[in-house]
Amino acid sequence: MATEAGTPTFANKYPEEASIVRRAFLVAFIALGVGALAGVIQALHRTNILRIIPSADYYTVLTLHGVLLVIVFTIFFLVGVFQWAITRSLERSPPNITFTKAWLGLMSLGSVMTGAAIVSGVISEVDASADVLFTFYAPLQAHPLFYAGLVVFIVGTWLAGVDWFRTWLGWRREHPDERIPLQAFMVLTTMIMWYIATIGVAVSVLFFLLPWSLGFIDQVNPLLTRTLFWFFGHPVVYFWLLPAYLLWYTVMPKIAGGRLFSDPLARVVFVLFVLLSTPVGIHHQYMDPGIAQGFKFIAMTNTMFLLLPSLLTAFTVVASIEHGARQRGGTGLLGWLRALPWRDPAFTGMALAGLMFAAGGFSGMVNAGMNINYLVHNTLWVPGHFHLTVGTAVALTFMAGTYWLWPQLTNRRLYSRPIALAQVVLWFGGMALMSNAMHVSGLFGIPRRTAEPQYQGFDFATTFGGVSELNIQLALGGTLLFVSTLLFLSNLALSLAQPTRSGLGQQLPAALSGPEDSPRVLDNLALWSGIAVVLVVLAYALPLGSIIADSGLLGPGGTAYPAVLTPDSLAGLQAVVADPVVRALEVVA
Amino acid sequence: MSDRRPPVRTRGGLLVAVVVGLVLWFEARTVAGMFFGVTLPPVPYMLAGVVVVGALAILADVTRTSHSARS
Amino acid sequence: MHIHTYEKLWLGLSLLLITGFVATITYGALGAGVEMVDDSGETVDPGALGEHPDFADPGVERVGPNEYDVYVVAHRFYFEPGSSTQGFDPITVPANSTVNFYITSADVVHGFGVAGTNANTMVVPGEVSELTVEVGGPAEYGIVCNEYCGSGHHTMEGLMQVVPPGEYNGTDSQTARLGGDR
Amino acid sequence: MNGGSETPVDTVDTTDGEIAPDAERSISAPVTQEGNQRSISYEEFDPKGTLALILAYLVVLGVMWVFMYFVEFLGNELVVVG
Repeated sequence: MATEAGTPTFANKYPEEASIVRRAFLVAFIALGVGALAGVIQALHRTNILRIIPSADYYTVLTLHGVLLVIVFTIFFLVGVFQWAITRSLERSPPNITFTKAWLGLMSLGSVMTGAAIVSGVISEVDASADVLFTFYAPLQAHPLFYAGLVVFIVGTWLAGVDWFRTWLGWRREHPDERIPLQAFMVLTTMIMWYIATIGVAVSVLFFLLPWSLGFIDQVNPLLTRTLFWFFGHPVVYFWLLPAYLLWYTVMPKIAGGRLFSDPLARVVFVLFVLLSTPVGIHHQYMDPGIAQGFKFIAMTNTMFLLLPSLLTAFTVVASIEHGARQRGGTGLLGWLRALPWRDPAFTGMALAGLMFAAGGFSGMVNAGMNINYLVHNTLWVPGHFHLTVGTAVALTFMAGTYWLWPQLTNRRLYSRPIALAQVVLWFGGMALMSNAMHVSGLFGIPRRTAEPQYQGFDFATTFGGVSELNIQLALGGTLLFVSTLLFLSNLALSLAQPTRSGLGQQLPAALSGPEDSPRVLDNLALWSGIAVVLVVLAYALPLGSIIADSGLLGPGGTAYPAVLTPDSLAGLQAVVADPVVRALEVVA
Repeated sequence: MSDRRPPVRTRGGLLVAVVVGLVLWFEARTVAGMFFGVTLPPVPYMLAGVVVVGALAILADVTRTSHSARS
Repeated sequence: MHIHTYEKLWLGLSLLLITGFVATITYGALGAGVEMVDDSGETVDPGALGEHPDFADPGVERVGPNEYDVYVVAHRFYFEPGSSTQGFDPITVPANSTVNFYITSADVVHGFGVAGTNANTMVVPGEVSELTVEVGGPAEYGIVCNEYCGSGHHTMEGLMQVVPPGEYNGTDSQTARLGGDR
Repeated sequence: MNGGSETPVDTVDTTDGEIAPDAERSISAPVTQEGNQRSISYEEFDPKGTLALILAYLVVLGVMWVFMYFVEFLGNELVVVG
């Protein structure tokens, strides 16, 4: 219980685990800083406000922005939060901390390999590149280092899941009749989803793209590898989102002064994500030839039902906050909103992130609607959407969560709470400008992923405002977001210089309606995994079969662009790839 | 060392309200443009928003401080 | 399982919303007749398009009284036909006609989007995207490659002209001249 | 938890339902922030404000959807028919 000296922190109770979490966050925040720099360069470049790089290099910067922010930043933050959550909710250390360090090391190694391959694209002395963007659609080809790094990274995340499952199995032996604590439940279900999702990208990279980039096979089937990518590419967005949900469900009610409204529904929501996250990936391929309309329709209905867990989350989380507001003295139908702790950057950040997620939810519903995709597919609308979801609901929640978690990981107070508050508000305002401009531009037909959307032969027709006005909005918003990132990073860096003190620990209150109100079958992870696999097979067996039947396992022909591999670079590859792997294995052993 | 400053009443909550208000005001312009085809000139429109939202904020601040002064 | 009444209400309304969305899309497909790009197109060898009967010399041809086939090959970084700024013909079709696009790629994955309209498809090497649109009155549309295809992606653009029927002087396909129904 | 009696009372994080009105302040909250004034149980809490907000959201979603689908999409040029 809290004493005069305050509650011991996570760092006091689990110093080694806290060090793992800090290291994971450190990598995440480095990626955030570099990724944000790439982002502001793009925002100013494509709007023709300021061009400091050649347009051909725009795509290297874009690849860096995508991979660093949605792979490195999000997933390193995820493993940090999950390590914290599993340890504190089970009150149990990992079975072997060396194993924990090993998977974090593998993930870091993979990130460095992939990052090096991307960055070498702008270094003319190095005969390698990976200007393939986050989606790496073949026949665009990256240096083998890019794919190999991805494999190493994903294997690292798989081992992280193994670590958490082993921790839970150990806990279960000692608590055979207890319900899985909510945070541990969220970690384990998310990892089940991840194991299923990564099958797609693992098959695509290991059996096709990596051997192809090494010259072992001549060609791949572009539609097949693309479909396998989206098998992974949609559930990965829930892999970004679910740690944010974990924070919304378990931390945000506490910060608001309340308690989680319903533990049973939180469990139902995570089970629904396990079941429905993967058999929906074809909704990214509504505009693809070679896939029958019926398969697209099935993916669409699955996707629409995937709205359900998020809609339920909206109710449960807002109700938990309302509970806090009323405990804090709030009254009235909506007057309680004024009683919320708006001066707490952790609360405000998460609340604004949730508000933007409500807006992003709408554009996501449009994206999910099969035939309306003709209107928005590959326009700037789509980045407008995911900058609200992963770029705000996830990223801003992570930053806000950091303000609450960081003192408990370091035993140091945050350097400045007002700066932190300004930072989250700035992010909200900047993103409102940028994503508004992106959505509207998309409806006017302006494409995404383009260095210079200013064409010689025609102008975009606008129904209100104008392209130049939208460009100013976008560039201004992007700049504000970059400033916000800098404020976040410098606030944390300055916090490291704060004196250590004791009693910064925090407890999480139990739910209003606890797990005893829900059937035990919700905790049957094997059952849900089994059903999820069946649903994936049902959704994907026929489309994949028909793609292979129509155009062959290795495709109907074609060559790679750019063919990066020469005998020299293959020799160099061994030095770059094999040696660090050997070293990493030595560390593990 | 966090106790180095005396507690001061800050208006962080009001800052959040003002920014959220301005964002809603700004999005209303997009709705006017896309739904009704009305292009409101951006700079005067946003300046008007600053005036309106600012006035509401000052009003809210005055009622809050007078309220807490009474209690 | 214990669930609050309000939450049950919200669960019901959510399901209603989802059903409404699915119903709207179904109406769009069946009522409004919007069909998706699908697997009806043939598969081709992207390296051997020069030997293909239609893609060797792509272009517009009349195939029915008021119906036109448009064969387009997407290359890094131009549309053939379409990229008028790079010396290719613009895609020209008469007003108020039905236009069948057949689009494939000679190299990487591209996009084909008629800017500001619903005509939008991925272009995947080896696959042929079939897209049929009804064009209205005379107009001029830009065409963009809306999927990243390499360092010159942003230069990949084209033009589609919808001209008054009297000004159209394109070629008829053999079958159309014979009055056949392709 | 199946039966609160099985829960050890001396562990820190399992004090179900006994959160004091002056619950612990968030670590990121300003020092001047007021604490909780009361404790509200599940039975005496109806999230009517939440219901109002979420119904408003539902209405916004419906209107926006109709606009996007029937005006922006089906009213757009180049009608796709196949």
